[in-house]
Amino acid sequence: MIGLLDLLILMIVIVCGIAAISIKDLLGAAILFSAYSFMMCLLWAIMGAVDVAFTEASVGAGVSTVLFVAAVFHTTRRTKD
Amino acid sequence: MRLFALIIVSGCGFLLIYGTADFPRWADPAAPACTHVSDYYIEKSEEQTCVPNIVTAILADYRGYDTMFETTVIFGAGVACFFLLRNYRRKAPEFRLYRHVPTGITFRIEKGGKFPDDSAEFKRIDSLWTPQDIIIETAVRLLIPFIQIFALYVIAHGHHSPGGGFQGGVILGASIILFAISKDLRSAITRIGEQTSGLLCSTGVFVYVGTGTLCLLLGANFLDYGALAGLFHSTTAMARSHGIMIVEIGVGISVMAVMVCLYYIISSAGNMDEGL
Amino acid sequence: MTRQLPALIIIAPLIGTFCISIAGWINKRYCLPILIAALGISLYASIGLLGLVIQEHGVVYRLGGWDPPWGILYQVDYLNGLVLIVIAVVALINAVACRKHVLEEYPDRVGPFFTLYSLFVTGLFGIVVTADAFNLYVLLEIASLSGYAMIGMGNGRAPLAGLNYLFMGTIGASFYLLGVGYLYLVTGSLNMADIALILPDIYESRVAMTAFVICMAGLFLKMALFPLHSWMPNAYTHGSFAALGVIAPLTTKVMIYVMIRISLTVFTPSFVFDRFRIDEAIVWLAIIAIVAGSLLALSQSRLKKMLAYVIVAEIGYMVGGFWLGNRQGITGAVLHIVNDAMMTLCVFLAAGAIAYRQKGDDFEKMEGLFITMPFTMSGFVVAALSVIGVPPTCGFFSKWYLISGGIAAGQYAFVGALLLSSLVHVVLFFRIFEIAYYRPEAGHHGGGHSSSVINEAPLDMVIPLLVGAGLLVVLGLNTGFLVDRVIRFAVPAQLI
Amino acid sequence: METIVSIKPFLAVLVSIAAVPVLLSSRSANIREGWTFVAAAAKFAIVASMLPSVLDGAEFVYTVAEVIPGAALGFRVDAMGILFALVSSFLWIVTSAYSIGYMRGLNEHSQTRYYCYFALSLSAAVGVAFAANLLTLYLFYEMLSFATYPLVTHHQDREAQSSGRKYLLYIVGTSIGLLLPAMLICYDLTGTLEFSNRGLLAGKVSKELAGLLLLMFLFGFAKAAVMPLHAWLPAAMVAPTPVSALLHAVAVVKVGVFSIVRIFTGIFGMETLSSFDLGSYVLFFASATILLGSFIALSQDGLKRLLAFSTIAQLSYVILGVGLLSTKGMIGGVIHIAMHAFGKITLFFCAGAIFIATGKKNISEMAGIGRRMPITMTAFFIAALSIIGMPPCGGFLSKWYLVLGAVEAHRSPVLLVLLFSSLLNAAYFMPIVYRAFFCRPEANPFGNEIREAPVFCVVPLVITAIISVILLFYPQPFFRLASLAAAQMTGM
Amino acid sequence: MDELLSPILSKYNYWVYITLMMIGLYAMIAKSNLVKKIIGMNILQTAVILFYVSIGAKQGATIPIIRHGHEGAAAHAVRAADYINPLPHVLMLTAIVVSVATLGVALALAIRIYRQYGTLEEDDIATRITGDIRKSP
Repeated sequence: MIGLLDLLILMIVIVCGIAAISIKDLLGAAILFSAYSFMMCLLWAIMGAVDVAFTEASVGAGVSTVLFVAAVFHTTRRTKD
Repeated sequence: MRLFALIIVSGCGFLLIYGTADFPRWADPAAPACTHVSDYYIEKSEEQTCVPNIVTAILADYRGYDTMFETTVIFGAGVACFFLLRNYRRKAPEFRLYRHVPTGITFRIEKGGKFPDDSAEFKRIDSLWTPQDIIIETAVRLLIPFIQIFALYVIAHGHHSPGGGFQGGVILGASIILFAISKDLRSAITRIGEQTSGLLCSTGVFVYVGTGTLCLLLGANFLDYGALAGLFHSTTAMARSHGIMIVEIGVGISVMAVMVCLYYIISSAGNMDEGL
Repeated sequence: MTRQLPALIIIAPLIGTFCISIAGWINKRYCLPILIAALGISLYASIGLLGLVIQEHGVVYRLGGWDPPWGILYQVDYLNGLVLIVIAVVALINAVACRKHVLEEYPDRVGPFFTLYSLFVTGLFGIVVTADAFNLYVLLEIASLSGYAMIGMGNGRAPLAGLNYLFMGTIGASFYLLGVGYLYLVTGSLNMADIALILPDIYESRVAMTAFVICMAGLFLKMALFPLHSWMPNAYTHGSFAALGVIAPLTTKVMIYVMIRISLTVFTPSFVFDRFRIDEAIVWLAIIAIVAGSLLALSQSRLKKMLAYVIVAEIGYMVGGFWLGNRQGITGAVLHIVNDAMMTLCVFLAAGAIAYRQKGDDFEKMEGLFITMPFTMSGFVVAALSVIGVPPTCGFFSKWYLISGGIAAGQYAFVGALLLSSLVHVVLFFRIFEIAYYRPEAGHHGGGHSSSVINEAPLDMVIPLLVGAGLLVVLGLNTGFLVDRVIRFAVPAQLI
Repeated sequence: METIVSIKPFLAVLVSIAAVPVLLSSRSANIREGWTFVAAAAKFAIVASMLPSVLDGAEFVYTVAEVIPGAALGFRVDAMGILFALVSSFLWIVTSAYSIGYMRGLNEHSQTRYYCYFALSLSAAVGVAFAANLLTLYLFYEMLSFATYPLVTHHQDREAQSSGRKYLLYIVGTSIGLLLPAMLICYDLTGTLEFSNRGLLAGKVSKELAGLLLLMFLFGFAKAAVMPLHAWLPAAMVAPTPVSALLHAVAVVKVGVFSIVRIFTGIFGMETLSSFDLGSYVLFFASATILLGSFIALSQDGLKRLLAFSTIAQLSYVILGVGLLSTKGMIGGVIHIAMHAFGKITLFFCAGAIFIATGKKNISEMAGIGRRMPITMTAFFIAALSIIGMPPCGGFLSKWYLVLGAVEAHRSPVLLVLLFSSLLNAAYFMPIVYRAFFCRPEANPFGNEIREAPVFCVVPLVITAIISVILLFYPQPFFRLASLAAAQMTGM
Repeated sequence: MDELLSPILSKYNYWVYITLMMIGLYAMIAKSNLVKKIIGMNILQTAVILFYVSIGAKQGATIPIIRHGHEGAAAHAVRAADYINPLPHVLMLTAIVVSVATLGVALALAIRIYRQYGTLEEDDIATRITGDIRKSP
């Protein structure tokens, strides 16, 4: 039943999104955001948007995360919210 | 602040939900979005451009103008980061770390002291240095060629399979970034220098715009690859397919260069010295 | 060749961008000439284009040779033909004027700056000339992205201001994109004219209404209409003059153009003004913007910041004038896009010249400037009179149309706000003139202005400023031509 | 009536603007002032060259640009306009001569700026005189406001600053706050702003709206210094005396009243005014201004301030004359522009001459000054007579026609106002003259030797004084012009 | 029951995108840490992309790459109903690129800010600035 998997992934996406903006560690936030992007790309793959999924996998989950990590590495991990 | 944010956010949410009520059923084949313009693409694209992957066809031809500016956006992002972060006249670091490869001893050479040049004997390492992991290094060295071949495949085969210039370019850039992470930034910069990447950025986009302008000079409209038929001695549709290929290559080059550039700049905070 | 003019407008600065970025690596001195040449070409193209439009009432250019709605279309009519020329002129004048600023503020990154500059102008050209709703978004992002970078590169609090600008701008652009998505969902098309054909059947549906609201919200955010203006004063205070000279005059005006384009071309006036009654509310918003902007400007002690709040008020003029929904008002709004771009350019050029000489733009730095920088100040005076709205400078005539539109619409609060803001502007600028006029050492007798103390800004700043100031008067005297031959056709016929 | 399309009016306006760069570029003071004279003479020549055909009832018309449909940037020269232009351009020559004496006598700073803005103000004044429509009139009116600011604040000290602020506040505030909206309402009602002798608003407005507009215009032109908007004029007396003389006796204030007359006749039209009985509003404010101004003048000690308040009072004579809505009253009002101009400028010249020669500003210090400066004080006496309205001076003529107009219009209160105000004028001028000539020698601080002001100062004031006498006996061409204007405006 | 549920369930993608959009917007407004704001910005953009992709979905259709039947290569006509609407995918490719470009610039600015003030919290920065202003005179 594809619909269930679909719903499951949607739930994960939302959870990852909320976690990414609420976790107190920026590095963790970056990683959670990449997980979010990866889930998102799965979702799109399911919806048949292969090119978009491909791009999101390479950009959102890949390069963006690297950039985030690099930025955090050069600034700070700690945050108040 | 939070309350204010909640009010705004819920306001937007209500507006959007209100609008959603009149949406057509999800994934409805009869929805206007799926019937008006897109059918034409699906039915005509292959005979007009000889590209089975409809997305590529639209991306690079029907809406090639969008894609040209999409590439320009990436280019602009590279230039902008360079513009914002790159600092040339920074003070020399007060000390440098060197590692004597055979013995594995790490030297800390203060300012003023004589820095040895990189050699088999001495090797400069970052100030935040984690001991190298032989496994990672080897694995990466083995992986990178395959990654790059795959990237080239994605660029070249974008006509028939998912992917295209952009994805391929990103993967190509990612391979270099991977290299830079596994070793260190300097050794990556020695491979692909700052100027090289900067030059590649603009050449990539220039290839795209140049193709379009070439069509214009050949008497057709801007980006009308059909005009290239004379050059390729082929049918208009085939010429379009070739034009798409050229353009995709340009996009690939540009995106690769920009990704590398972005990584260089951000990971070294503009110093181009010590990376991640 | 004339067939290809629309493409030329974009191609020239775009190719210029790459040439500049490469020239930046080779030799910095080539950057500015390339930029000026590229902008000159697009100025030539835009003027030719407007001529073409006046001849045959509209030019269409099919990119890639694809017919709409499948391909992307350029559509040049009277409205955007006019705005194109404005963009080209402003960008060119400022490009000539900004050299010294660039060399002073970031000597080691001349190449990147001019690359971004030309990219920014390209984006604006694209926004104005395109007839494709999504394409507009992409070009919007190009212009904004280079704008964020140019603003953020100033010194002091500039990066923070730039980042806030980036956040606000991204939210605005995303909203616009979402609105376009809604339109696509119900029409299945992205071409503006095509959407306009399909929409009337579904004006009842909530989707169309939501799409309109979201688009407008995003655009208001990007054009900094009063409650959403928070990003703008800081960005314009801390940005560098080289960037402000082109960003401050053009960004908001182009956004207002987009608002007019979306409301009149994608949606029809009948939908916007008759069926969907938010015009009253938005006019009131504009009134608040005018009053608040003027009053906030009074409380500033730095030239840049004061000018930023003046711009907030001016945005109120144009938005209000458009949403009055009658011919006079919309004519005034369109005319004010042209005039306000020119006068904002002039005041910022003058402020830049002053800041360059006096090392700062606080008011107390301006004492005795009428003696030391007579030419700069005379340019500044003309620009200020135009902002106040004194004939024969162009500011008066657009204000004239706006006010008569307000009277015709019976919207007397708007009229009152306009008059009030003019009075406040008198106070604002004459405060500066007084500071510059009463120099600390009064007296210094003996006939004639003593040329010994003259310490004028460099020529390549003063001459563009004076040219701009002259243009203000020329525009003012040619208002009749502009309105009769161009703007009259830009306003939809069914409006009276 | 024939209309001649000619660029002359535009030239008359431009010539002094064109003078500005020349003045700026001229190196030595003599060359500069030489050019000033050339410009002034040229202006006067151009204006005078139009006089004959205007006297024959012709009109010069020239349109520069059609800026707003129905409101071009254009010029029209009719009798009243050329009368005003003639007066101001002639007095510019005289005043330039005077300013040379004055500015050099006091060795003022930044004289070039002074002459430049002087030229600008003059072209603005002539522009107002020749304006063919309300928009053009507004344009030059504003130009005049901004061009005179540097002249008013010429001394650039605290006092100048505060009075400059007051000046701008009143003039610009009213013109943007009242004049502009009134103008726009007219445009909204009629779709054009061209002056027409029939009246633009004829039959287009209700009584209430017409009254409202009338008041908006009456106070919108604050340069006319109708009370309660008169306070800027005494404040503006900090300016150098030639400025006060030309601008605050002739150009600026006369521009105010001139514009008001234009509005009444060209925008409202006599029929409208009389049918709605709007004349009585005008008469009320004018009479109040006359009386109050004269009363305040009584209590002044500073000579220039006294002259300022006297000006405030005298200006309202013109408005009064028009407000009577009768031909003779109109003639009296219009010709009073000329008469008062010559008289008042003489008085200002005298004040300046006294200041140069003795440094005295207050009347109380001027006992016996007639012994020392007989020529100046004689001129002062003649001019004072002219202002009071006694023969053998021109002022008598205008007052006489005002009285006739009042009789013609059956407005007996106005007669009282005129009579009483003449008495008041006498009451504040005669003591000065008396104290100047007849006082006991021991109370005379100056001694008996004659020491006049520099010749550049004395000659002009003698000329103007003589002219103001001549004007009674040979009132041409002003009288002819005034009657022409009255005929055109009342449409008879 | 099913009739009541189906209109809601049938649009769950839209509900999800609205939720994500609200999350992102909330982060951008309420969070004081700049990197958090940037993450929120990306979530906002992804939400819009999700919306577009959901538009493109089509039941009973496959990915938009034309498959040739084994018999007669390009002979058979392509039926529009067989393939998912490709246009939103194209648009979203562009949107993703724009989002990563914006991300790069935003991070660069954030690093500059950190270099300048030594913190990424907006309120701390505000206190620093006011402190500087108080120090300067």
